Amino acid sequence: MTFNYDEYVRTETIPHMWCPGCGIGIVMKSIIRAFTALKWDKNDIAFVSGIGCTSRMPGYMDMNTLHTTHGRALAFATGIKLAHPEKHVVVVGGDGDATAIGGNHLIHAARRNIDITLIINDNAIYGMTGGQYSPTTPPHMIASTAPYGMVEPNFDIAKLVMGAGATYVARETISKGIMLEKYIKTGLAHKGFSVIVAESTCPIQFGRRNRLADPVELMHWLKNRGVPKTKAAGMAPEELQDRFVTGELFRDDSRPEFTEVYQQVIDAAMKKENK
Amino acid sequence: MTFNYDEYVRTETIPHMWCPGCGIGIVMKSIIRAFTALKWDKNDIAFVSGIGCTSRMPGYMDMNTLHTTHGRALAFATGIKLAHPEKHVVVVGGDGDATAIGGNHLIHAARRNIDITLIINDNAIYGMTGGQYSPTTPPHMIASTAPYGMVEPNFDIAKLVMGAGATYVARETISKGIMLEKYIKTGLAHKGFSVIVAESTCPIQFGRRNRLADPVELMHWLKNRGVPKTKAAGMAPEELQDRFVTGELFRDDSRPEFTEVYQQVIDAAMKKENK
Amino acid sequence: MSNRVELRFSGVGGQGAILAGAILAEAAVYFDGKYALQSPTYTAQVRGGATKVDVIISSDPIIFPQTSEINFYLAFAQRAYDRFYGGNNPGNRFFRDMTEDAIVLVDSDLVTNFNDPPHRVIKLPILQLALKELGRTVFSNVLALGIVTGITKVVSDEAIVNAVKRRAPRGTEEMNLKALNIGFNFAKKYMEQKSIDPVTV
Amino acid sequence: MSNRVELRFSGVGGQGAILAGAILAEAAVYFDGKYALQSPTYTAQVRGGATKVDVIISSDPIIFPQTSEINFYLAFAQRAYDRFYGGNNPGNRFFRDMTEDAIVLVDSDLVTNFNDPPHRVIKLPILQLALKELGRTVFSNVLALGIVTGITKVVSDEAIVNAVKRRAPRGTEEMNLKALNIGFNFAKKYMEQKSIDPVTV
Amino acid sequence: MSKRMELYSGNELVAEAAIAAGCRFFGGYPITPSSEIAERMSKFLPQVGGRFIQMEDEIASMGAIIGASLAGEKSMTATSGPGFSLKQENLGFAMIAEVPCVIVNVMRGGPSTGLPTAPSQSDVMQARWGTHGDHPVIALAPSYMREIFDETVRAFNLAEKYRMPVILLLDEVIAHLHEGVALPESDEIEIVNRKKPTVSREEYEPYADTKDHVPPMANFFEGYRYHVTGLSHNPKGLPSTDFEVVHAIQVRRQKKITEHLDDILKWEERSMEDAEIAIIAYGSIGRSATDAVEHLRAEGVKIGLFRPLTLWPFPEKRVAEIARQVKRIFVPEMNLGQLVLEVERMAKGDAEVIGINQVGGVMIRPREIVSRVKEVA
Amino acid sequence: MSKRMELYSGNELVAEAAIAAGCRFFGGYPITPSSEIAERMSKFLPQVGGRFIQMEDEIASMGAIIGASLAGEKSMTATSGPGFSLKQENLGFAMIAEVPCVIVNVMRGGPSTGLPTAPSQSDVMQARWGTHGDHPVIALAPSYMREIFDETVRAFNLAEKYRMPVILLLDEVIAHLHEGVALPESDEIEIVNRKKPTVSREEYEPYADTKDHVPPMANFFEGYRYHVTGLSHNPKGLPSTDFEVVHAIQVRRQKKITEHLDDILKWEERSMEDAEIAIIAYGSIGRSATDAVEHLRAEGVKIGLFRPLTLWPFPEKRVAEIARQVKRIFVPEMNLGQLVLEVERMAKGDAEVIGINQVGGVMIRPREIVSRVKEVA
Amino acid sequence: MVTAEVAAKPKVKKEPPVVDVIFENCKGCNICVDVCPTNVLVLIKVPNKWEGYIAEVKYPEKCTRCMLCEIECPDFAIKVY
Amino acid sequence: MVTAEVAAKPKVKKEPPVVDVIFENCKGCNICVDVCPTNVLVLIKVPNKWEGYIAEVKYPEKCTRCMLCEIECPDFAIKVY
Ligand SMILES: Cc1ncc(C[n+]2csc(CCOP(=O)(O)OP(=O)(O)O)c2C)c(N)n1
Ligand SMILES: Cc1ncc(C[n+]2csc(CCOP(=O)(O)OP(=O)(O)O)c2C)c(N)n1
Ligand code: SF4
Ligand code: SF4
Ligand code: SF4
Ligand code: SF4
Ligand code: SF4
Ligand code: SF4
Ligand SMILES: [Mg+2]
Ligand SMILES: [Mg+2]
Repeated sequence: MTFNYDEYVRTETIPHMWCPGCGIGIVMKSIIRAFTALKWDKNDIAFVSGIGCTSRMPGYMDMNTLHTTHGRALAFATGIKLAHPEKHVVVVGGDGDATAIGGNHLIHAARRNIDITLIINDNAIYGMTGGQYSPTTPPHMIASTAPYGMVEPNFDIAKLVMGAGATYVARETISKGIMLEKYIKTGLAHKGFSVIVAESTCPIQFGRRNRLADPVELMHWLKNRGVPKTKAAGMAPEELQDRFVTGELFRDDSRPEFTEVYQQVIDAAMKKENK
Repeated sequence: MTFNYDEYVRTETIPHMWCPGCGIGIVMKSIIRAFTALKWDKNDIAFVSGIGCTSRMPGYMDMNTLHTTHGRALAFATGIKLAHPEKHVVVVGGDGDATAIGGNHLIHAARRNIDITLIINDNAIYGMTGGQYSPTTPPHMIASTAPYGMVEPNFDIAKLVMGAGATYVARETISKGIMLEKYIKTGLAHKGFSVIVAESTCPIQFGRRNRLADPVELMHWLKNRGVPKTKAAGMAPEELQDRFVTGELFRDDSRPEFTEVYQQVIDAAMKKENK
Repeated sequence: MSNRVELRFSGVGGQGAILAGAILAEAAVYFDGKYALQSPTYTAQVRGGATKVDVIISSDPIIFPQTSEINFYLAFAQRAYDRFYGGNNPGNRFFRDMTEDAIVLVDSDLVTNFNDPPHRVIKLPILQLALKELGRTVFSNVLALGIVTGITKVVSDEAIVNAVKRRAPRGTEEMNLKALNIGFNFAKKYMEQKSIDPVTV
Repeated sequence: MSNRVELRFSGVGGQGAILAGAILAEAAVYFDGKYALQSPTYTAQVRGGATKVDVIISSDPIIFPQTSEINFYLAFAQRAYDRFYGGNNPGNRFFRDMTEDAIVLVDSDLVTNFNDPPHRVIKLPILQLALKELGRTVFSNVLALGIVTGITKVVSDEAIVNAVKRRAPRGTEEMNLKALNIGFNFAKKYMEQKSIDPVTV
Repeated sequence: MSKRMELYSGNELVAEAAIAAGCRFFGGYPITPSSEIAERMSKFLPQVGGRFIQMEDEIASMGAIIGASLAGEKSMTATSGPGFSLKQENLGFAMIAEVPCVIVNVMRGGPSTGLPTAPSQSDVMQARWGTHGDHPVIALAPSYMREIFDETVRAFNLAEKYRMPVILLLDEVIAHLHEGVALPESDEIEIVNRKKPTVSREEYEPYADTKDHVPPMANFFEGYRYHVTGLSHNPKGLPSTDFEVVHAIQVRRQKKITEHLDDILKWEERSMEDAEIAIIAYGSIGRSATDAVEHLRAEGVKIGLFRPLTLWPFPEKRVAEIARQVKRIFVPEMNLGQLVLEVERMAKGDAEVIGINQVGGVMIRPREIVSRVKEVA
Repeated sequence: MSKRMELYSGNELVAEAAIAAGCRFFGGYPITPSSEIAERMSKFLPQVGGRFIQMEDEIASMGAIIGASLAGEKSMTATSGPGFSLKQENLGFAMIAEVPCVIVNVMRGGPSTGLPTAPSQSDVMQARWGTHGDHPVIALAPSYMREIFDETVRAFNLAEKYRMPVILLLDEVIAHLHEGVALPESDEIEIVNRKKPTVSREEYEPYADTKDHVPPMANFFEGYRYHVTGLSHNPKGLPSTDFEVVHAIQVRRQKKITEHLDDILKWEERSMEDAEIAIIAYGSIGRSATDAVEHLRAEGVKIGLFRPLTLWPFPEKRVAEIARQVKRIFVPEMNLGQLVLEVERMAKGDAEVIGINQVGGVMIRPREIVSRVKEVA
Repeated sequence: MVTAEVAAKPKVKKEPPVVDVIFENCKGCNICVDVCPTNVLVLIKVPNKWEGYIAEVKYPEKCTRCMLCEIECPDFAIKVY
Repeated sequence: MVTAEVAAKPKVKKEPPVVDVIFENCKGCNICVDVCPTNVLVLIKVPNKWEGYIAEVKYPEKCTRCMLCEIECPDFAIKVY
């Protein structure tokens, strides 16, 4: 049966601005299905982003939406969450937003293990500004600032956030919307900082420069780069070169969540004060 | 036989500004011994820092020294290195400088695997500004902004930079100056981004608030928190809680170094142009 | 028409309106030795939506660099027309740009809705014409260039021919020049008619 | 001395000069109902080095909040003296601060070098005195407070006694008051002498 | 002053006043000479159920306080020059998105790291123009301890009333000074809270024009589910590139200031009635200037003081009047000449304007002002 | 113009000119409408042996170009409002440490994210006051394509000559315009390189006062091994808190500007000889104003144009003269009134100063200026 | 967007699947066509619609109601009932 | 700093160890005293020297020239020849 997205969408803003075949819409829909599955009240959700094509998502969502400055979504989100620990705070961002200019807030949100879910739409390019390379552009791919091919090594975002302290980490390509939804749902329900990397597509800025302008072709290319966790376990490092592992990559429910720990400080301080 | 530090020191600036018993001096001496061991010409070294007590080190060093803005040393250093790939670029920073405000430059320098060596003097506190907590302040310790004890989880800097892509990572406490020197020397010689974490002391701002004002007592406390890699391998995670692993923690010589790869771009582009 | 001529070409992605603008400006600068500028919309500005390019050509140095009295407007798509003709939308940033007697050329299959009809509009099924005569719609922008330059004479025929050649991908020169010629011919016929009625074709 | 009195206490870390300044200001504000301020150096400013605190006390609201005519200067250490007396160092930020007839009190064991000797200096082995009379040097700052207030009368005896009591860690009240009294007595003797020679003791 | 005096430093007073004004969120990053504000907030906020967080940098601190404010908390950050520079981008966000918050800048010697422990007044123009784009600004600069308390409270009130960030400028001198001060009883403190929408979600326009040009502000999680963006937007809050819409909303934002000058402007005047010379000074130098005026008056010089507590918006009208009254205006500042430019602009040649400027970390003393005034006279 | 014209966009010309001026390092972070500068540099720099790097953010880009400059390369970065705000802290570092470099700000609609693809001139005051502390500034604002080329070269030359960052202000209109332009031959381009020390390392004082107030600059790795810090420092470059030393060095830095105004200031005047009304305009609006003046002159209005290419330092003296000559000065700007404040300040009431302001992303057209002038006249 | 008519359609489970492309939303990206396991959909040319294409439900009878097309459509342009 | 006299000292290897504390540099932190395995050093009170202490070479004869004190002194204040 068809799924009703309208509950969480500002329907008057659709059709959205994203280019034909752009992967962001698929991610947005996965997020909405996860909200629906969890039966979250839209009044209780703050949906926050930075700047970029991906970051235009909050504008289409019918909840408390905040479209901040480039790279800073997690900082704003931290303020919201700390002010209202009982509410849901969800952040979306592009690869550039989340890991280039926003890299510091990413690792510190992970370190704090604050109960925010971050969904990264990783299209491996700066879509909005015209196809400059990002920290996740694969080696040798062409970008408007990498006319000779990408020379910088790229991040494995999952490894990065695990190293920083995130307690739930998953990755999936947009060709598997159902799995994406599942991981996002798990991440949302997880108490602590969770990161879901949606490996995504930008046919216009990434595809066109790399003979992958056709959204379908690009999606196939992307899908083939992903290797499910179980399969990857049996592969040699060379085989995994230029590919990424998908699935639920890390989970730790033992580490305390930041706002809960802070609440203990408040409780203790107030008790002491009132004595 | 006594070691001659003067070769690399602006002798007229000594005695230095650091408090009695402050660990920074021990780190500085280890760095100088490593330079000496490598016979590096001081004219060929750029020695760069951000802001903090640790970051005052360049002022005392007789080489090309640059004391930048808080947290940004690696960004400046990247410009220097790229402009002169054949020279040595070394960065020092405090834990706050390198991992709080400077966290983004840290992970991106690691990702690029640019041939810079970063030595972090981790005294687990903001020494210079009066003892506020840092991303490495251990749980429950008192700081001027953590009057109820540190509630934020702290970074394992080694894990963080490994997750980001650093290709040489080592850690040692300042109570083992000789090992520190050895790791720094190896890091300096390594082609790629290397990080040496010197676990250090700030008796004034960290010690005083935590009944560890006596430099010797504080150094013992610190030393006891370190666990050599080989020993740690056999320990349960709970036993390692609140402690840190020391030794050479990671090394990968296979990843190409950034400025070398970029040189290939130049060579190719110039050839093409001149054809 | 004064010495300074302002033109706007608009369409949706892939129709080549922006390229046509660039070629026209190049014809003026490189082959007629005139002053010219062109300012296109760019990806960060439009996302899979309508695009436009403004071209200004003059025999004197160009002082004010934006269009404010467009003499010729070409639209390849309704969405483009709505956004960049904009005579009926006061909030539109491109409002106030058209002269009263501007010539408007539209693809008559694709632009059918004129809320506030311009005075002089030429309706021609440009894409279909290109498809019919040349076998592919990709040449429709050059065909249109032929019409534009044929009518306005804003650049010499020689200049536009050279400019089109300069840009034509190898192997397509002939087809492109053919497209241009179809445009020229249409323009000639049109100008001979001399009547500039709302619906000319 | 005018209504407004300016004092500066200086020393090296751990000698309690800054605490003495705070106590003096508290005596004025909490127990004499006067206007007072104190501005200490702080860790970010000095690193294991010399520290100082400036205290201003007045019966009227204080307008200009910094010392500019210090009436009384106390130095517990040579490094502190050099830095904060500073009469001989034009680059010193605290230059120009002392009045011609300021009384300068130094620990005569610790401050021995006067490049540009002040007019009225009292040399007293304060730390040794505290050690001898009270068994510990930690009371030397309170002892000095007794001298300062005894000579300047900038706060009432009662006020300084209360202020010292207020700050004294539990169990040290008695010793602190004893220290204060030693200071009072010295001041009394000194004032009785009435001669305020460069070297008084 | 009826109440007993207590000794506080300026930084401590900022924290005291913030909590009294209802501040329940502080996001900061330590920097001399402002750190004691953060330190005190870290201790006292939890005691009143509020929250303190030390963020990873100043950019994040500024983001966090905006987030917390949108979520309904009165929030504050405190910093000094280098951190203030870093906060500029997000400060602009608070301006365009009209989010109330208070930013304290305890000024120290610049540029760059400069003189971290020495006072200055060299971020005054930055407070006006530091972020890109046209934007309204309120900046307050107290001189005395009690003023620090009152102006901090006022900063929160103005932020809430006009839905915008308010900048509180201190300098190292008054920040670190510990001085006796009599504080108001808590029931004497006027507290303003943001105006809430009274209409339904469907009708609510978070950026619509209103009589006072300040649209009511719903907090997150109160059911209004509106959109907040740093892009130019329409009254609903959704992105717009429509020329008229964008122009109109920009102009409305300016009107929040320009049409409430009487409420926002605050200054002290002394002996201005018959003055033939004026001194215009603020912050700690306002105290030097007061002393200088008293001294000169005692010598019979017809001099008066104009001491603005609101630096931005600049008290243009009153300064223009003063310029018509006096023949000469002195503007002592711990910088190379900043607010003096505004004085010059408003003087329109009616009075000679003379800056007294000093950098290098030393306060301008009364005697320096006195001698400069006499020198010129 | 002897040379054949070619079509370039303004952004492309900045890149062309930078490479012609000797720029061999670019550190940037993409942002509309400046990104094409980075894109072109990424392609062309390697072809001339130079280096391009896209840093993780604007703060890092600014840091990288300072580092590269200290290492001896002429360096540049390009950005727009939000990025310019982020660069402010490190821009201040370049100012205090006296490191030559060029910062391009292609202005778009602000504040905050604002109107990313629309033009504005609303960062003009930020260019002057954006970083904390007192600091000298040079900012240039070309109007025409050839000027973009020439002013970019001049920006590098001034940076090298005066050892300081130079800001080049474009706006989206001229940045994205592709226009025919005749460029100079490479041997027609004057190139200035930084003055090198001639003394030994022991004698070298990187921050000492000199006749022209610009101490010679050794590059890293040339054997001088000096110290560069953002702290206030002494002539040797070592940290100092000494009042006289710090004050003197601050004043010297200002003198680099104030004593070389003739060299730094540049403007164009049209029909000013007998003008009774003046228009002061810059950047793309300088072109609107020129058109308006021609139009009005044709109608017999005695109007003239003053078009500054150097915005900072502001051409104070000439503007004051103009104010004494004319009865009215119009200042059209794509902002809510920024440079007009400087004009007001210098007019000293001698001429009426009227701003023509428009925000919302649309250029002010000649006809709007014309009608405003007529309206008032 | 779900139009009024569509929303009103009976949602009984056992009815044969109905696949609906929302004209205004579809941008003709071809993804649904690609992902449909039974080739229910095709792309057709439509002038003046984004890049000039739109998805069309050509063989509705082949639909297995697997929902893949709906899930993978980036544009909220396809509904399967 | 190495004073002229110190630098002039002969650096012959087989001589008995000489331990030198540089008065101006030592801040009396006690680290050298703590790390010395043979208790060569002690801390003594000196008025007006940083916190009032300084290291003193009390039992030079016990020194094994292990260099630990030199390596761990943060202040360039100890030299072992
Ligand atoms: C401070 C600042 N710097 C740069 C920009 C320009 N900018 C906008 S979006 C963007 C990157 C977009 O890439 P990404 O985050 O991957 O998002 P995408 O568009 O690919 O979804 C950049 C560089 C900006 N808006 N603000
Ligand atoms: C932008 C900016 N923010 C804050 C500061 C203030 N500050 C100076 S050093 C420092 C932290 C010092 O801690 P760390 O980096 O650990 O160095 P340490 O002093 O402990 O060696 C801070 C916050 C600054 N100088 N600049
Ligand atoms: S530019 Fe790329 S990321 Fe942005 S909307 Fe278009 S396809 Fe998507
Ligand atoms: S404050 Fe701490 S880190 Fe800084 S010099 Fe003193 S002991 Fe060392
Ligand atoms: S539901 Fe499945 S079978 Fe039916 S049209 Fe969609 S993809 Fe094809
Ligand atoms: S996936 Fe959606 S947008 Fe793409 S062609 Fe199919 S229905 Fe249209
Ligand atoms: S060299 Fe070794 S044995 Fe000798 S004094 Fe030093 S620590 Fe002691
Ligand atoms: S370790 Fe060095 S500074 Fe510390 S007491 Fe010993 S010699 Fe002195
Ligand atoms: Mg992206
Ligand atoms: Mg530290």
